[in-house]
Amino acid sequence: MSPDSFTPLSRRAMAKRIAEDIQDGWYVNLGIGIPTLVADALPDSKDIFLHSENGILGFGPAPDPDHVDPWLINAGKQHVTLRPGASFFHHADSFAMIRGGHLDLCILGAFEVSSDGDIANWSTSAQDMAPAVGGAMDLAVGAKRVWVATEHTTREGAPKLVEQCHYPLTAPGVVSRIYTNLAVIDVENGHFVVRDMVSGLTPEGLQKLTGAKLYFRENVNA
Amino acid sequence: MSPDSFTPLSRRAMAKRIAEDIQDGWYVNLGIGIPTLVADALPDSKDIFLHSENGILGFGPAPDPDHVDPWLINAGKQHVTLRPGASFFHHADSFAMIRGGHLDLCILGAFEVSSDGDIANWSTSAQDMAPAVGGAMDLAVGAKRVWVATEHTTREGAPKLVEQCHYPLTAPGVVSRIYTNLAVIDVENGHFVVRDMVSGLTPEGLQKLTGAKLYFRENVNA
Amino acid sequence: MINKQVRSVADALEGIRDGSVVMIGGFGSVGQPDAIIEGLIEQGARNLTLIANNAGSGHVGLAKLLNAGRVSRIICSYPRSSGSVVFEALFQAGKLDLEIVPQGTLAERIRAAGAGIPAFYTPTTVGTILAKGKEHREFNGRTYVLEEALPADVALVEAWTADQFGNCVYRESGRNFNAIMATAAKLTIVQACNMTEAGTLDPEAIVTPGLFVQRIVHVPERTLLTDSSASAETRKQAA
Amino acid sequence: MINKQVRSVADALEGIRDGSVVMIGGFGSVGQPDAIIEGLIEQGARNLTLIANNAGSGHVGLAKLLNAGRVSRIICSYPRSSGSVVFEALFQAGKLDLEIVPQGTLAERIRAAGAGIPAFYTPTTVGTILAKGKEHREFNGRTYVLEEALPADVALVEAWTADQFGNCVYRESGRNFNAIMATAAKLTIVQACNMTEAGTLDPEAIVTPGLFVQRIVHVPERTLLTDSSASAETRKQAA
Repeated sequence: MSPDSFTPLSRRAMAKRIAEDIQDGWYVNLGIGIPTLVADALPDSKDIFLHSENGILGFGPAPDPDHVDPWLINAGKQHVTLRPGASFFHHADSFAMIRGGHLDLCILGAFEVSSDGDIANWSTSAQDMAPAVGGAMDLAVGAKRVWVATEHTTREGAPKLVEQCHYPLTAPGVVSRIYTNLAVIDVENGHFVVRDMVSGLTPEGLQKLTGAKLYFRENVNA
Repeated sequence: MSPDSFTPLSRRAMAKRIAEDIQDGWYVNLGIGIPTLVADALPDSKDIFLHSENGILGFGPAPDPDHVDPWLINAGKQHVTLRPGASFFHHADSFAMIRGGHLDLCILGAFEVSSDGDIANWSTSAQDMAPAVGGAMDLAVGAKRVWVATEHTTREGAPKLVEQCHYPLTAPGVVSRIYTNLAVIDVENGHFVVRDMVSGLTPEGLQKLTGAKLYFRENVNA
Repeated sequence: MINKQVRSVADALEGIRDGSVVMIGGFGSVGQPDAIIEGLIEQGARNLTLIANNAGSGHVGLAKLLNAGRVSRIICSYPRSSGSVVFEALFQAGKLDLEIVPQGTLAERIRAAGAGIPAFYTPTTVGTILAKGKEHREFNGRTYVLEEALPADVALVEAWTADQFGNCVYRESGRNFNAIMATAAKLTIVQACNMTEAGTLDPEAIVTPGLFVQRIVHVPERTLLTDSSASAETRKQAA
Repeated sequence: MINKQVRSVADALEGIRDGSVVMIGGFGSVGQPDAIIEGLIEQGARNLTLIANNAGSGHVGLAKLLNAGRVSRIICSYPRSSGSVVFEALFQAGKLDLEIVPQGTLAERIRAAGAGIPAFYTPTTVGTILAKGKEHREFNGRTYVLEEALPADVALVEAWTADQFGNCVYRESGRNFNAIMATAAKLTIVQACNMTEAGTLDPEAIVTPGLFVQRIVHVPERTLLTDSSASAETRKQAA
């Protein structure tokens, strides 16, 4: 069996791939990391409303360096722009939107995701006494859909898609889809179901890099 | 013993008497009835901020009939005016102010007040299955001070200041002062303590019209 | 591009089912979404549960909806007032269930529903007959009662100005229950006195961000009456 | 007439006692009340409990207050970030108690304190180590945890513009925790970039009505830095 020959997606390409699947009119919160890049990848042809925990609905891509507004940052503390129809509110109202189920989608980074849809993305050890949780737990339980955007494995090659998370959970059973640099995978009834892979990668090749059994849609493009 | 010779205060005079005791800078909610009249009796020399349950802070007296703004009503559904520095908010924020203890004073009408500070002002019978409570219970438990403005007796002459309320309570133990058309009475440690009476009325005369024992301050003007 | 404005009151109310829980904004006649209340009567849904501050006055608006026999239950703080003749008659005849909720508790229960809070404790009603049967609990030496969130299937809301994304501002005391009800229903329908282009409302002053709103119908104000008790029917017309 | 503006940062902070619970607004560097944080260091109160979203960055603002040894306990959602060197050192040395609270729960607990709600239920943290020891309860088939209100003795808040009655508006993402902390403390102290006459702010756009505010100090913005990580010390000066 010859080794697979494939090129993993860049972080920007992952963001673009995710942006394609976001529907016109959705209200979306983007976590820190790869998800943040989605803001710059959204097509102009859709009205997608980006929400930030710190009280913005309707922000846009990063400003050009000469037009930075220092009062306008997202939850990752990066400068952003405003789109027509944007609004500001305080933190309690912002999380009322999140917890109240008013966001169509939240995209989070992750250390691990399990085939039950558990996500661990805030603390790398139960012994860490000062982990930074931020808004991750509220987003994970509040949004109508939770998608994860992550490299398929750690830098050391260990799988991040697993049968059971070893890191402390952010929330159990909430993730419905995972976008990695190798594949797009749905979480359905306790299974990872592959809907899309980078070209040149075989099902066996992807399975080797994954810590739980993969199922494949009939029409998956490999 | 000759009968007392005195003139009860008019409703307007009661409102004026109450207005004298409201301190500069207080945030005040006025209940329906006599309390509402206080809005028109406040002196220009003080900044007193009137709060209305339906989302106004800083309203002023009734408008003259030619300058009515139909969008500007108080909780009694009467047209009011706005003072400089006023603001609008929604019902949840309005009652957050009330319940959160941010109002210095609330003035309520009452059917009965007990010497323990219990107030009954919303329902005339436990058998009434459709009484209108409105915001009375929230105001009674939320404001820093609750004053009552009421006639001293019912039209039939029955005392409204009593040992124990017979009507369903609005809240127990919250009233600290009562302004009637005959007297100003503090509620202290389970006692009615008279601080002020209309001239010509004797302590004995006031006691006869009251359903609980009265105590008198040394310097009470009778 | 997204445009939540629909062409008529009828379009705005499409699909509301029998048995729905319907919130109706307004306080007194200010901020009452008269045109869509009228539209709901024509739409025909029955066996409704209404959540509103009061139970209608005279024979228009809420009272007309009650009178048409469409409401089986009402949750409000102030059912009885001088003009609540329709409510009185139905209630006396046993044709209407009633739940009395203090106004602040009503507002907070609605806000909780919109904010994903299933229940909270409040001091209001402790020591009164309205606390009967409620769970009591002490925090820091004071007693409170447990109250649950009050969500709805549909919210009927009046706004002063809306844009096509559903961003809304209200006018003066018209904000009242409208702004919180907009957050607490699966389907929020806004009757807007004015429409504007997205981007023209001040982002700092938007009260209801568009994510809470599903449908908007433009109902221009015809005349501003100075008598708040006058019939609302003469005031609005669907655009 | 009422005027809540005081003449100096020192006047604004007068009387804050050792052992106080102090809320500090801001998110990132936006909306941080830098001048009154600096003033609090000079004021000298010790053994403080801080409530803030994070635990400071670099060696200015919150971090400087921590470094001065004034804080014994901190309640926040995001203590650790690339610049949180002072926090790290103190925490490792056992000189700082920490309570980690999810950001939304932190916001809601603050809001609850301001709204007279002693406790509420939330789905956040269920099934995680942060729910350990918390009361769990089911409502309509879903499990929630009980969270209590988080009040403070003092709130330090930055506003964009304030009037003499204490009405405040914020600027863009500077509203964040400031607007809710203003409601949750016995003493709310506002650092305002701009002062205006009462009656000039739009009543529809006031975010913090004056009843929540006790003292205001005017701290004009000197320069708007475009690097949000730059020292806040160079940005503000007390007027």
